[in-house]
Amino acid sequence: MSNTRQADAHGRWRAPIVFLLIAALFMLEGTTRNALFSGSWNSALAILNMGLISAVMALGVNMQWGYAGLFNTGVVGFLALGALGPVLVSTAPVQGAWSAGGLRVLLALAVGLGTLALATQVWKRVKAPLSFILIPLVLLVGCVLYRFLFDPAVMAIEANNSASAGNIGGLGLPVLLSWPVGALFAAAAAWGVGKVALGLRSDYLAIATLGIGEIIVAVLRNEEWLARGVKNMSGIPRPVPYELDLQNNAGFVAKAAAWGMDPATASAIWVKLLYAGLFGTVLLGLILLAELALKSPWGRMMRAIRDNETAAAAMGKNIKGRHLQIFVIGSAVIGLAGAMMVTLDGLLSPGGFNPLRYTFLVWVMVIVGGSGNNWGSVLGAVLIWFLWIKAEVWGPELMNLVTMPLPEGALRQHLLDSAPHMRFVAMGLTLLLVLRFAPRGLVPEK
Amino acid sequence: MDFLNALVAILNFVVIPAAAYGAQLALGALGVTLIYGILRFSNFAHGDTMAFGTGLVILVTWGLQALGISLGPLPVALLALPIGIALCSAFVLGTDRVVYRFYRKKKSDSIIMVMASVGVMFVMNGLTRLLIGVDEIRFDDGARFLISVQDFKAWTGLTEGLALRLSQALTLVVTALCCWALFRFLNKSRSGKAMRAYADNEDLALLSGIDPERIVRLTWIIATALAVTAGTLYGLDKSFKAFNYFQILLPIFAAAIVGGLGSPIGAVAGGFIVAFSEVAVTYPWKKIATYLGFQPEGLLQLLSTEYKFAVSFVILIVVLLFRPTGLFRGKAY
Amino acid sequence: MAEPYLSASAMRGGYGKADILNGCTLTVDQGQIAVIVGPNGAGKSTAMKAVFGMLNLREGAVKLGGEDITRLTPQERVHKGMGFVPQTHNIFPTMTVEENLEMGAFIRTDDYRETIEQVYHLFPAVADKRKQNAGELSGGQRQQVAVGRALMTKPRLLMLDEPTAGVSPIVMDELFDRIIEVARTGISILMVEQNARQALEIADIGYVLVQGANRYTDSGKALMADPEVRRTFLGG
Amino acid sequence: EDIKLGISLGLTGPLESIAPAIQKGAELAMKEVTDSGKLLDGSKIAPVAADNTCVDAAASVAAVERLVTSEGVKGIMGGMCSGETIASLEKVGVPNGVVMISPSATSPALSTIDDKGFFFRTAPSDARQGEVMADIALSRGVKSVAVTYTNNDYGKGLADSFANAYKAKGGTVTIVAGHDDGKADYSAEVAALAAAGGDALVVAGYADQGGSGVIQGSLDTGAFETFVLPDGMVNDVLVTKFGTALETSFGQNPSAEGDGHDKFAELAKAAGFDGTSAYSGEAYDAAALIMLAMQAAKTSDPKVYKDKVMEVAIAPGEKIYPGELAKALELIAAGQDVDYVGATAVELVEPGESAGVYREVDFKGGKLNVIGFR
Amino acid sequence: MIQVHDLHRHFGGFRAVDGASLTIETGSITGLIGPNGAGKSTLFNVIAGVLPPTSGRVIMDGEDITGLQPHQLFHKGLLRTFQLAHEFSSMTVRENLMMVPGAQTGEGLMNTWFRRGRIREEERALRKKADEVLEFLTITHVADEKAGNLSGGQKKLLELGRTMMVDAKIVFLDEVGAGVNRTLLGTIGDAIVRLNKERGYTFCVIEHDMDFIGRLCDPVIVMAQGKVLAQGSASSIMQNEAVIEAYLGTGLKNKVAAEVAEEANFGESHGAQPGLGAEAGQGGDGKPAGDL
Ligand SMILES: Nc1ncnc2c1ncn2[C@@H]1O[C@H](COP(=O)(O)OP(=O)(O)OP(=O)(O)O)[C@@H](O)[C@H]1O
Ligand SMILES: Nc1ncnc2c1ncn2[C@@H]1O[C@H](COP(=O)(O)OP(=O)(O)OP(=O)(O)O)[C@@H](O)[C@H]1O
Ligand SMILES: [Mg+2]
Ligand SMILES: [Mg+2]
Repeated sequence: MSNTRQADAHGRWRAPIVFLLIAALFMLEGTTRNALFSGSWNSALAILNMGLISAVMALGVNMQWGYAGLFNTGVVGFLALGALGPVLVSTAPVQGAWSAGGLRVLLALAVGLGTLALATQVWKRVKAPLSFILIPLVLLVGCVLYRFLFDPAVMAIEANNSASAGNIGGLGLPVLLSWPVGALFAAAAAWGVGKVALGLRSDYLAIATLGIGEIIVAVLRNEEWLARGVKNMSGIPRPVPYELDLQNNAGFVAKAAAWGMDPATASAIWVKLLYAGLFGTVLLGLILLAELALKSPWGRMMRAIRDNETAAAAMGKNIKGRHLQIFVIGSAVIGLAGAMMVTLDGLLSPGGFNPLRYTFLVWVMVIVGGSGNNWGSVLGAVLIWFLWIKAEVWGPELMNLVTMPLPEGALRQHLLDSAPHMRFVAMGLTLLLVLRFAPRGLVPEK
Repeated sequence: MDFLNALVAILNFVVIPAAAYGAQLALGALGVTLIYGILRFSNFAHGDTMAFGTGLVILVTWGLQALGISLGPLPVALLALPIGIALCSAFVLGTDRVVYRFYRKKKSDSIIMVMASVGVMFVMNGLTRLLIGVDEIRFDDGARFLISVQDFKAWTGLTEGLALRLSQALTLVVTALCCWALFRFLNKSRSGKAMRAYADNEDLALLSGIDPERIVRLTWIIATALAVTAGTLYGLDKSFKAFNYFQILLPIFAAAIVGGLGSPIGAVAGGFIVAFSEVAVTYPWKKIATYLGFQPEGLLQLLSTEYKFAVSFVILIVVLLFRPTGLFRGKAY
Repeated sequence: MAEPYLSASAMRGGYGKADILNGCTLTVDQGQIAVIVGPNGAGKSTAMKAVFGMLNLREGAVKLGGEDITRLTPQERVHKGMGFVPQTHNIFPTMTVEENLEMGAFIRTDDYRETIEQVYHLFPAVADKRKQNAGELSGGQRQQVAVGRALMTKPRLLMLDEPTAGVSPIVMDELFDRIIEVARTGISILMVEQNARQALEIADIGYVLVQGANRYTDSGKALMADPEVRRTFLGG
Repeated sequence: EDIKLGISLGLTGPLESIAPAIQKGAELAMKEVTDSGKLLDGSKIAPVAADNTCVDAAASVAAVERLVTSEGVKGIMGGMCSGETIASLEKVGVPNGVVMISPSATSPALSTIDDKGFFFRTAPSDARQGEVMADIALSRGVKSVAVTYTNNDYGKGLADSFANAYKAKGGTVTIVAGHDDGKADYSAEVAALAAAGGDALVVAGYADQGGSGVIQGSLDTGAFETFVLPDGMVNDVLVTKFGTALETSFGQNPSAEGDGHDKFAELAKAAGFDGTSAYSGEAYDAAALIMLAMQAAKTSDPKVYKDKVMEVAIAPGEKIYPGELAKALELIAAGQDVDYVGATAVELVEPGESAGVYREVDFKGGKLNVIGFR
Repeated sequence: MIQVHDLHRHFGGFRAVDGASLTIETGSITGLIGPNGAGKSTLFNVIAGVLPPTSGRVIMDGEDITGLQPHQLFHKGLLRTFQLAHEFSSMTVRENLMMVPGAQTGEGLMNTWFRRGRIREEERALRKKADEVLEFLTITHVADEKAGNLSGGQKKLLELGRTMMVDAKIVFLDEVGAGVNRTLLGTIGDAIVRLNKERGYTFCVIEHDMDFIGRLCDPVIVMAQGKVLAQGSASSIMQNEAVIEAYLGTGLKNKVAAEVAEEANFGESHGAQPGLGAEAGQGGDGKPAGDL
């Protein structure tokens, strides 16, 4: 607490300085070739693009944690739901999938949800001894009915051309349209989750959301009819041209030549720039909205709620309502990031949705950047992503450095062989160093 | 109707494995809960502390084996355990000195400590792999089974067999001992009470003449001892593989929280709940039903095993809904 | 006159850049009761913290029994025989009342059971709750536990920051009574009070602190008699 | 000329324990070629490894991006897992025109992907192996099985194709249950499999991952004694781990009819790693194919040599086994045809993936014994 | 008017509030006193919706408000302060006040994007109001300090200040006086009277300072062991034997007198020092202060 005044003094310059630092890192990555940087704009832009998406994720987490103190560790789940958006909206329809069982699946899902709704109603309306019989009964009947409808429909869909499809397929709509849909998926799930779990305090909410994230990912991995499960869904359409088309485009090749670049490099860079433009626009739009909200009474109310719920409730603030609101919005933003991510990857690979990478790394981004501060979390996201990727190179380099003075021999060989694992050490060390020198984040909340 | 066979089948496939796994989780959760309760943050590096410590134990074990030492039926690793704990504690105290102490002095938010522990996790993660590699390592010597399936069948003449591994029995016994000792320590001993006092109100603990750094050291040492013990038992029972120790972190946290963070009994209960829900909910009851005289058509499996982790989390969430701070009323900072 | 048992002289310091204490001086003799009064935010609690070493002083020195303890940590000061009840956060909420009291006796090596009984005798309300967590007590009961904890230390200098805030009149009487008794045994008492008139009544020396500096220093009686002091600081 | 070849593997992450042997396999081939001094008039091959984490598509793309645009590799031995391979192929390999040959990505999606001729794989096709495995099992009188698979595209695909083939041929599948690699405990899986029952347990997983965890659990609890093991499981790790406990178990993995596999194992042993580890041989073959194609195209330009990969891999021509790369280079330089067989009996079929000959093995006497070929 | 009917609140087996029934008349300043642990704060918490009652009902102006959420009660005009100050510690003191009024335009998320002008105006008005309150409480100089950094008494003042930010119907004050300088408490008392007279606020005040209670409150309700022990005017309460025994005690005066008889030091000034209670009685609004 005692250093607040000091922080204020530097406060206004923190964000620009960090921004410049990051910009410099990217410049180096783009231009210089040495042991640490690759000197390739392609590489720099590739990192930047995913960095921008990470920034959107971080923004979503920051809304939940930084504004309202909601400890959501189910990031990966909401991300995965958002990622479902492009698959269901924009991939090509699968021949025969809907007729095989699409409607029956929808019906089954409706029955499932209806059962849950009915059970909650019973729980609310019916008094104790009777409800103990009724609820299991409702659940049992609902479950049987659900399985009765669901299982054969799913079998039919999955049997439909199972090697290369086996899912219900998409609608073939433009992929940009799927981004808000992805956000909507995540928001809908967040609403349900929030209704149930938001009463929990800090770490308990954390584990509940962690579980929910795991559940969502488990569903995505195992429900093949939905998006092919672990068999991966590739070929998701792009909002930008394909490199090869550009390379075959005479006009483009001529322009590239004018810039003194070979067509392959030029096309790759151009495509990445287009992506960066798209992602950047989304990000800036979100930041603008978030900043406006945060700097007004709404933001003040959120901080008050985060600070002291009991007092805020006594001052007339509807804690549950506000928590739900921000939880849904934050999750929607995370879902949006998920949709953007699969669009960039061109691939939905649920096997890769692991909490370390998509939940905790995002948390690291937010905290290192400065929770509660939009710019902080965004800059933190880009920086941490950069480090995460570069640790792949820096780790082994670090090992080279360490083993330099060692004599040739088994030990040195063992260490050199283990060099890839220095990735973690390098990442850990940078994280610790950043936290050490900016314990409240790079751009702390004022 | 073959009640005995049904019982044995359940014991063999559900109760014994789940109990052993639950005990391993419980030991891990005890450490997590202790650090949470006293140092007030969720230590993400706990899984890797287990891995690192176990790595050390394995190295020592190899050394002892090379010297020709053997404990008869018991694994030599038990002998190596104290040494491993000592070495690992030294390392962990080192991390406290260079990492956590800084934030403690600054009274940083606990989330900062959590993130620092993520950093430590990464570092330990790498170091463990440098130390002992990524391969699967088996280091249990001594007897493998207390009761083996073949023996059991021969004794009883039942069609179902029952196996009890030494490592499982060992795990259960050690967990019970650790839990009891920790409980006694926290509630009865002067140091234990001082630890709780420190957890409750750091400044006031200072005013009572309690040395906070000593408390912190003690906490780390106990938590590390628990972690290394858990890791070693787990490694003896299954096998050692650095990556798995990171994966076990999630169920450990789940266990600690469902029981109530900061509550030792809660951690133990939580461990068993998580383990049993994983095993029991996905268990197909067909065989049991058959023994009991029914002829079910399907497998009678509630959910497929791919969802086992999800199931344990569903149970956890349901528990939390009815008991928002865990079964044994943990803390929520 | 010999050097007072506690002398904190010309203390200057604060939390951030601005000083809260501006040359505040406090002394207490063996067996004396010293009372600090003053408006809210005057720096009374800050002065207490400074004396106890919980605040870095920019200037000034703290001496206890003739020994300079300015550089000692709070914990070392506890071992030198100082006891302190802070104004807020002065109990261990998830420990039972009894354990709270035991923690007060943490540095004692003798048998403290008798002292516990004395405290229970003093505060019968908390005696009934000895097995209950202190965090579940009412405001006034907490305050009683807090004071009880400090008494358990058997200090030679007892520092109390508003011990009677939120305490019912009957208990407050008991408390002041006990404080006098304690002082009799040669223990020095330094306390901050907003129930200033009752406190000054029993005070050997009173300090009126305003903006981190001594405004008036006199015997309790004399301060009570000063109409200016009464009007501005003691509520008429 | 100094030619750089990329190796993109999940050196960290869930499959980190099998990655080193794969990397070594590829490097072994590269070293062999470099030492021979026969590639493109004495070119040297320098391997550059990148860590693609196996599960994180973005990280994989970044790593491969680095290999291509910064290191300037002329070809890549990788990726490792299917999802990550698809991403890096679509986003880096194809746009930049770099050949990628994966030793281990087995997803059917990669068969149909629009790779513009830049992608090949030496890994066997799951569909084919499923058939073979079903035949072997039935021929040994195993009439009902429980199936467990590692929950990724490889395991799932293989399990599906096996189950379908097995059922079509008259066998009974009692349960098909997935297991996740790197998990703490497999009691639940073992319990479920045991309850479902069967003459044998098919384990479509990895030998040093969850696969062996499930086997261990099954053996300990007496749930199963016989295991049917596909390529991911058939290797010496399993033998050292379980020894005689696998007396009745059997399996198959793709291997040359002849001594390719054993030769490679010897070479590997001499180089100090385990050549029987999963996909190590495939990696050797993938790297060898890249270099032989270069030789055949007389250039290291991937856009040119990509068209030669199939040519060197299939008959007609002189059969080439591990350790004979120098000979192959000479033959190609002399304008003669070669048929690369390598460690895993590479037989590429359109669109550039291994058709696979399988050898049937069992584990009698605590050893891995070859029974025959299919 | 608030009516509490046979209210119970138990913690496990312990009956913190054990069948309390009482009425707070509209327009009154009702005092609530009682020994530590009598159940006063618990009663407040139940009325204010923080704790659900074990049984019993709370009626406000004829409407059953039992079990309503705190924020709903706030919008019905029921405000309360906390015994242990509940400030928003990482917000500035001024923000602590400005966040209080409900129905701010700027609290709607959409409005923050589309109705900036209106928000700006409202904020200006709010800020002015907050500054007035700060001025009144003599804490203007810490307006931009984080509330967590306030002194104990200042937090108490802030607690009170929040209730002054909106027009309330009824305000529950839980020991606003504890830790507050007595001179300032006098001013606060004046303000309470003024709010009561001029704006028609109803107050219910828990306080252990009998001067304060005596000066302000009519009627005074005494609680002990979760039940209402006595009720009446301040003066009658202070003479009530049961209340004296349970709560007030026989007064410090006698004891000090006894002490000073032995102690020469104290002896001299004793004569000059009248009883504290008498003093207070005169300082207040002239009511006899009873035995204290
Ligand atoms: N959460 C709780 N659990 C158990 N007992 C409680 C809890 N909260 C309060 N109590 C008990 O209820 C009784 C009444 O407490 P309450 O806070 O209402 O007293 P009070 O009248 O406000 O006292 P004070 O004047 O000291 O503030 C006390 O004996 C207290 O120990
Ligand atoms: N932790 C802190 N950080 C910054 N400023 C503080 C802190 N604690 C107190 N202050 C400021 O120091 C000043 C003096 O505070 P202190 O607590 O000493 O007052 P006090 O005299 O004890 O008042 P009270 O009678 O209200 O308890 C106040 O203006 C307060 O705002
Ligand atoms: Mg104070
Ligand atoms: Mg109270």
